[in-house]
Amino acid sequence: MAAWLVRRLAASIAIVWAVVTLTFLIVHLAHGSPCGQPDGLPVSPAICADLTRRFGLDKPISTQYYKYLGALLHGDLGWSIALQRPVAAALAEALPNTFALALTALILDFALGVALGVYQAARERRFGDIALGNVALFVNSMPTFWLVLCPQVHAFSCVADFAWHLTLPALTLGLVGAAGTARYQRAAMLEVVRQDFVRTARAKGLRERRVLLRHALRNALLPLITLFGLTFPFLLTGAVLVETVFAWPGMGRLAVTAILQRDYPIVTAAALVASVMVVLGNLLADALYGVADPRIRVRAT
Amino acid sequence: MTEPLLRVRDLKTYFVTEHGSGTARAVDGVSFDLHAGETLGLVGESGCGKTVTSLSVLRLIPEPPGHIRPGSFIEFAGRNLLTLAPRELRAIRGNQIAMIFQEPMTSLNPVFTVGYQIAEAAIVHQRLSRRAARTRAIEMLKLVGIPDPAQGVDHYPHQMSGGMRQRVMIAMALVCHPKVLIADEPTTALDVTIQAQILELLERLQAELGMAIMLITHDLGVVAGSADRVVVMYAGQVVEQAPTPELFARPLHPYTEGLLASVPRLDAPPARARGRLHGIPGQVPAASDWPGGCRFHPRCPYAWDRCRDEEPPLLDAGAGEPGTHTVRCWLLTEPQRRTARAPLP
Amino acid sequence: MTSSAAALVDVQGLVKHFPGERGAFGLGRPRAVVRAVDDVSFAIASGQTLGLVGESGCGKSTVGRTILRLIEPDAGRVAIDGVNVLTLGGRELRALRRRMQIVFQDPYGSLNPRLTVRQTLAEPLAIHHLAAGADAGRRIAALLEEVGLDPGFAKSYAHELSGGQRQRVGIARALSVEPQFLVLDEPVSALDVSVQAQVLNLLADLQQRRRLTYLFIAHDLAVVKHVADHVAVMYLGKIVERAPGPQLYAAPRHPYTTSLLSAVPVPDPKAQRPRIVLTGDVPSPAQPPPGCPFHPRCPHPKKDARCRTEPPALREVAPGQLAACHYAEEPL
Amino acid sequence: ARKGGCTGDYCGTLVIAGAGEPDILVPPVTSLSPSRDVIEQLFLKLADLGLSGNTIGDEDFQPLLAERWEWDTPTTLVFHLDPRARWQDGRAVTAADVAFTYDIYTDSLVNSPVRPTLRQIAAVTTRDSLTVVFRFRQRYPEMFYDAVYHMRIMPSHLLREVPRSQWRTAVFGRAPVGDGPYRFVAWRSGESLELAADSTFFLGRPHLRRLVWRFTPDQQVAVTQLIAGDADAVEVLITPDNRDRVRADTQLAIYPYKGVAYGYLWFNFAAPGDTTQPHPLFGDRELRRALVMTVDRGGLLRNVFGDMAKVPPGPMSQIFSIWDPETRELPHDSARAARTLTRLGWTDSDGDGIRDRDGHPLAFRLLVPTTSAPRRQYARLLQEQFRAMGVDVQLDEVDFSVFNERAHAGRFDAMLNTVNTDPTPSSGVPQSWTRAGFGGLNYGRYENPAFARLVDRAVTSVRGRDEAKRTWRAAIEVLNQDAPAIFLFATENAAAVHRRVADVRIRPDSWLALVRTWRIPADRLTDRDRVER
Amino acid sequence: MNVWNWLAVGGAAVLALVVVAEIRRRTGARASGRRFFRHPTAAPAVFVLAFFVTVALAAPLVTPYQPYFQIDIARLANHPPSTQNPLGTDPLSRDVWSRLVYGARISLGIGAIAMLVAVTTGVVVGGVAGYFRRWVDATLMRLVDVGLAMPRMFMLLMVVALWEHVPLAVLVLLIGLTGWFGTSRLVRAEVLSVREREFVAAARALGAEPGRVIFRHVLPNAAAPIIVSAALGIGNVMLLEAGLSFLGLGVPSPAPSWGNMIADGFPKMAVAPWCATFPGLAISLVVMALNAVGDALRDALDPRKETA
Ligand SMILES: Nc1ncnc2c1ncn2[C@@H]1O[C@H](COP(=O)(O)OP(=O)(O)OP(=O)(O)O)[C@@H](O)[C@H]1O
Ligand SMILES: Nc1ncnc2c1ncn2[C@@H]1O[C@H](COP(=O)(O)OP(=O)(O)OP(=O)(O)O)[C@@H](O)[C@H]1O
Ligand SMILES: [Mg+2]
Ligand SMILES: [Mg+2]
Repeated sequence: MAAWLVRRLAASIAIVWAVVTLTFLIVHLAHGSPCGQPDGLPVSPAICADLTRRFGLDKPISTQYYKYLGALLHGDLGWSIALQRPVAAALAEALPNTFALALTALILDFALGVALGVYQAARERRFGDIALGNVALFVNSMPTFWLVLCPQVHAFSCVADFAWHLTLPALTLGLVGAAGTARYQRAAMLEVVRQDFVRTARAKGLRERRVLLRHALRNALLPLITLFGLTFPFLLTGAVLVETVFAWPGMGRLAVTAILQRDYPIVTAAALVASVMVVLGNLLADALYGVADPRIRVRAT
Repeated sequence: MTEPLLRVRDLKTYFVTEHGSGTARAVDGVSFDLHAGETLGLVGESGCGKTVTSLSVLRLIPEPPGHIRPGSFIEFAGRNLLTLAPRELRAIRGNQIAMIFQEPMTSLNPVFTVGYQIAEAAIVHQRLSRRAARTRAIEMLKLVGIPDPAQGVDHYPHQMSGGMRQRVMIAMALVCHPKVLIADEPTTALDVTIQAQILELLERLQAELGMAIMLITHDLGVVAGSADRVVVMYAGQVVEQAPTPELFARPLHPYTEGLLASVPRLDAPPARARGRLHGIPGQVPAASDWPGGCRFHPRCPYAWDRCRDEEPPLLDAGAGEPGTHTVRCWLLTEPQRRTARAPLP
Repeated sequence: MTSSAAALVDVQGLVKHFPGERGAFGLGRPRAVVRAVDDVSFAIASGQTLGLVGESGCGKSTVGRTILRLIEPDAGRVAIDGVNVLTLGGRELRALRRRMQIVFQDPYGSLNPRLTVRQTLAEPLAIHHLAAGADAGRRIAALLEEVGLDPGFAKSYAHELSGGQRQRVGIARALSVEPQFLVLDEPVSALDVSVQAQVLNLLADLQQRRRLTYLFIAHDLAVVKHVADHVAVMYLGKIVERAPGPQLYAAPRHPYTTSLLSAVPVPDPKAQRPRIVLTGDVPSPAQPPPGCPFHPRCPHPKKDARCRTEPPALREVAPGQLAACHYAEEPL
Repeated sequence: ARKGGCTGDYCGTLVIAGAGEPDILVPPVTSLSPSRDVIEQLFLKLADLGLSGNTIGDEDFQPLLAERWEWDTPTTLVFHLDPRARWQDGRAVTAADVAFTYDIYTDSLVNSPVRPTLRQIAAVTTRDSLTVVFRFRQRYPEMFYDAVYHMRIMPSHLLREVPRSQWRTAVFGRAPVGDGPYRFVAWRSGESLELAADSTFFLGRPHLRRLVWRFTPDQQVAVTQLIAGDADAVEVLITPDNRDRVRADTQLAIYPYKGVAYGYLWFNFAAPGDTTQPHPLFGDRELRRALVMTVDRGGLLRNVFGDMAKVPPGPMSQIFSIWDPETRELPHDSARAARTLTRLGWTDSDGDGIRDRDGHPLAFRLLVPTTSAPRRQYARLLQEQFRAMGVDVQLDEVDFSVFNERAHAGRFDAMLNTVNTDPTPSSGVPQSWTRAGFGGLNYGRYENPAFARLVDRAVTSVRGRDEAKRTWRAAIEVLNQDAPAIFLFATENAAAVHRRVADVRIRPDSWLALVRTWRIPADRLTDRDRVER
Repeated sequence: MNVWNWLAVGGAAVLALVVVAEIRRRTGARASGRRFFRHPTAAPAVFVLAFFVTVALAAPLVTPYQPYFQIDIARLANHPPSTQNPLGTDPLSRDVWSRLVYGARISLGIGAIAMLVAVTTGVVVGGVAGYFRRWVDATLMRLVDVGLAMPRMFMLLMVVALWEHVPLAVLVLLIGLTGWFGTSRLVRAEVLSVREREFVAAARALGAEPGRVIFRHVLPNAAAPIIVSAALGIGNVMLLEAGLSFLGLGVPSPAPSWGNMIADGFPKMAVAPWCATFPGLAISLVVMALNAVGDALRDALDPRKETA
């Protein structure tokens, strides 16, 4: 088990390293001057030279890369040019927001998705299934930012607090996610329901509810764990559009703004966070698999 | 004769296939009795409706696409299972009538311990506490001969071999001491040596617990060794039904005859050992289009016009009491046609 | 019948060990090596059938496939008509494949679902440049006829055929290159008895007509008895007994063979045979027991410490009959 | 929000929604208008412009930090600081702070954007702790304006240690300590910024207790938030659509005022990225004139702004006193433009709809900031109008910061620029349109000595407003004939503010300049106003 | 819009209907075809796709204007739908219907081409990894891990934003090249499982060389999930393009894509909802249709569904 964990961690670190390197390359191959200021004011040559030196842009790219990696190893993510503050501080501000959003959306996504999927599977090919299936398909087929238009148009009157501002983006993300999850869950349920052990459970004289929710669902949740592992990092970093539209100050928006503003240190840091999240998501999914699926649990120990 | 424990009359289970190829008449008018304490063998080739028959008894047919036709009748302990409310039906399932399936690999839920799965029926039907259920599960495992049951109870199915899993299935079925055990090809997926173990176990348990067993199989050898009576099915119907020794000594339906002749036999005299086998020509037709008349007539060496046109009823072969040996074949009315052709040595 | 000069197929010391796969993501711990085939030797004379029986997972299919080099063996020698199959290069091997073919157990899995029967049968003809165009059409029709199928089936896809029909197509495909030697890997296990009888008859006819040599793999001793001249019994990757058919069935020397035979159900309620019920399961070939691999389940009354420690060699215990048991002279 | 909380006259909370976020809250180094809005409440000037907007002389100016001033000589100006003025850390505001501030503003390392406007001030010295003396190089109409309008006094005791080259990244800039009516509370990046009233402010306690800026992706969303009740005020409505939306809401009031912005398509006279070479197309005056005549500026204006802007007769905003619709310009005359182009050799020889000459298509790229919806719309309209003339225009729509960086580096063919002007053209116009602005704000590197001379005269030596106006008009007409740009719009502003806010007064040059006098009567307080922090 | 345009639109609808009927007739003989149309929304979905493809191909016939033509910027901007402009005009007084139709060319084109790039790359990489296994597999799959560890949108944004003036062709290529990681995993898994099937062994036993084995036996049988993922992938690409456009980094003006139409219309939602609504609906409809077709294909290509 320990050896397995060590290997997994090593592989994960390798992936993160590769992503960071790739991002670093993309960013630095396209690098412009740091002397442009957000307000577009002329910067005196002295300051420009100072900035160039401070960011080490006069050195060859390999030197810059080693310096960056070195700093990274010491937990130093660099200094944001556009925000004029440490990258770590900007991330520290954005990450909790994103976590709040992602967690809410995730809960909504999976709670609703699983419930709908199970319901649909239980009523396969009947009205409820087909109607919900089409609604889910529709929601799933909408560009996320398009879904957003509805609340944008019909101005909601409300108190301006955190919880409320969380509601709309979380609802949007959660709903779109739930629509996908439901389709997934339905398919998984139908796959499981056809299996022999479900028949065994019925033959024991169990209630249909117990058959579905205990015997079938436990198995149908397994493939969903993979989905969870994929969704989790996506919500953290991929919710770019929703965060942008709702002006939600999270990672996604931070990353997009940084990209648009050519704020390289933030871009690289965001890529780092993103890849860490993906890797974590995979690890989490694997761990969950172990918990949920005895076939894997036993093998791993 | 005593009252049968389970009486199946004119059971018809059809499947509506969705894409226009019609209705599959998987089970089409099956009748038989199962008496307390006996072992009834149900044999026939793949697709002849054995599984559907057994599932129909517990109303486990997936609906849709399947449905049991009105007019069918399955009586258990004086009650028609087909008209029972779901709640009452559940009280019988797993409690009075239990079932084990062909595939021990897939018939167990991979995410629960075998102990839990064994005990679940007892928890539901007898309201056992968790502790008591666990003790019961251990007892059952001991009963079916799992070494070290106290440990085995916490194992997951994938940690067990095929033979052990089938034992677990049996333990699971027997946990409430049912009156009837339906075993749908319980040994088909297993090796011969393991098959022998399982058959032996079933025999022992029947002697100990005294339940009736409906043993479904396609292997005539298994039936010969284990069953008291045999029902032979073909194309959704019972074609012959007799006590085991009678059937093997005097197979009357040409299909039964053919089946027996198809089997390569270990006890064949060396002279016959490498000769040709006498298979049945042709193949089982699809359930959605059984031939008219006698369903076996296209493959039957004796068939004549009547077989094509008229569906034979189950006729009494007249051995012992009426109903002891019945056959669905016109040959019974015109026995001379059999000798006239004499297709078999 | 050790490597006799007349043998068409001669297998010597065949070994195949599967390395344990790693777990998830190629990162798990490698699992133990599976000794699927462990020093197997036999020979089959031209026109004869060797039956290879044993329980599931004992390595029968692996033997069949390594002979055809569908799996690369780890050691051993396989000669077809004196040519060592295992040392051939790609091109020569492909040429040799005209002489040896295989028919599989699974009638569903062994036909490409995307091809019609005609395409399936035309492929080998094309590969070996045997026929093309109308000529190929004629040969395909003849082949179908030979395996007892209406040539009208040429247009069908595999899923439109019944199990027996598929198996016939599989046989026709193997025959299309006119081989001398066929590996039949449980060709009838998946079929109903009535169909099984048809296919067995077909195989017997073909063998006679074309003077084919068979390696017939099966787990059903009754079937093997019916088709094989010689029988080899495998247990955990090793041959434990080998003898001419009648001799083996009449007087098995290895306790495993004896128990196996006694476990086969006989369709005769009057038959009163002593049934030996083995205890325990087949051990995994990844962790074979030391000594005689059969000893944990062995019902032999003389089983002793020697059986647990010293692996018995396969030796001639009666004329023409080999068995790997320390007490083969005192059968059950 | 619970009931209770703050009650009375000093409770209001004003949530201001708008696109854009401050960069840094250090007056000398920022010129972003969101920064300036916030800074205005934190840091005081010595004196400020009156509601009349008159920049000439000192009569119309209002005292702030300086309670009074006098002229010792025509070029010596003495300010007396208000002894009550305090920094928010408790220290008194002193003359030394003023001298320090001047030093910072004129330091080339700090490189303040307003440094050029201070070039007529020769020195700033202290006489005692509350008296400061400004000495000018010469006498000119707007000398008092220059002395007070551009500089906000900085706390020397907090900032003296900050190296001059690092003012742009000073930590102070994200947690400033000021002397104004409001003090800094919190700034959440990408989200909001909050100020709280300084109840001890020496010029009177502000009525509004809290000012909150909420940053929105664009103006459209800002208006949506306003209508949704998430915000109380929006600086400008910009388009008729927005105005109509606001008008439909009875909770909101619209306050029109003169716009300070004008927008134009700027031709780059130098090759993109290389200021030593002339631009391959726009070096040609005839070509530029043809392009100007191609564009139907009135049509474009109506499409984008409806009646909420005017076509400017040159580089000017409506707030300028020199605004004169009679100024001579090039007409919209596409036939003439087409003839000119053809005469110059630009014809569509390969039939692809785009004119070409010597195998080069008549094509250029137009730099547009994505953050400005009106400019993006203009860009697309222009693109089509030029296409119809056989000129291929590709858009470079980039983020605002990138826009600025490229503009400053001269990496563009043409750009759609908007300028927020001072109340007077005197410093802005020379900086954008004469050699003085090279390397500075004159991104297009236009220069014409005749124009420069006229401007100089208008700024330094005219007497009276009429003469100034005449001179300016002559200068602008010279510029217009050179066609260095296509002057597209000069905005007319309208702020929208919630009706519960009373006493809303807006000074056109800086809409929140008077916000400390705005108030929300006690009987109109909402939950948002009452909430305790 | 004139009479001829209306007639042409009607013609396109009829043609689409005919296409559906024809496909149905041709595939009806096969079980997979029947399974396909058994899916409740398969037929409408095919109709929607056929319709959009038809009008896109016949764009000049069904539209009254060029997509970038500004009819009258002062008076005909933001006009609601009318008989002249059936979907209204946008803020720049361009005909929304004309843009929608020409936009279909671009959006569907981007979807199809990018998907083609992605699927081709994915099939090649996945096939190679699955067939050769060992170190080739290990190396390629690590690469895929890295690719999957980077959110696609993020990667695209980075490249598109940092390198200015990305031409449409390159954009499409980029979208394609960032979209094959999942496919290659899928293909690899499928190849690994198919190559263990007995007919592959049979083909090898017959002396078939690796090329024949891969292309005739392995890949065709691994195709089902690939086709399904491609169908779903086109929709994803369209949504991705829309997202990029929304951030101002998609198809450059004045070329219309549904994505940039929404992006442009988005700020005008309150006053001219038709500008963003119709392209939004078009995307939803097409993506939905593609999803439905994907689902139906999944059923159709999975013979196990026959007994269901
Ligand atoms: N769910 C179903 N949908 C449609 N047809 C079905 C279904 N289940 C069974 N059938 C049909 O019913 C017929 C009888 O099937 P059944 O499973 O009872 O056969 P069996 O005798 O048990 O065969 P086997 O030996 O293969 O288990 C088959 O021909 C099959 O086509
Ligand atoms: N490709 C492989 N990789 C790893 N192990 C394998 C592989 N193929 C077979 N084995 C293992 O080798 C052993 C022998 O397998 P083989 O298929 O030869 O048995 P068999 O006797 O044919 O069994 P069956 O009767 O089930 O077909 C089994 O334990 C099996 O798990
Ligand atoms: Mg069955
Ligand atoms: Mg095998």
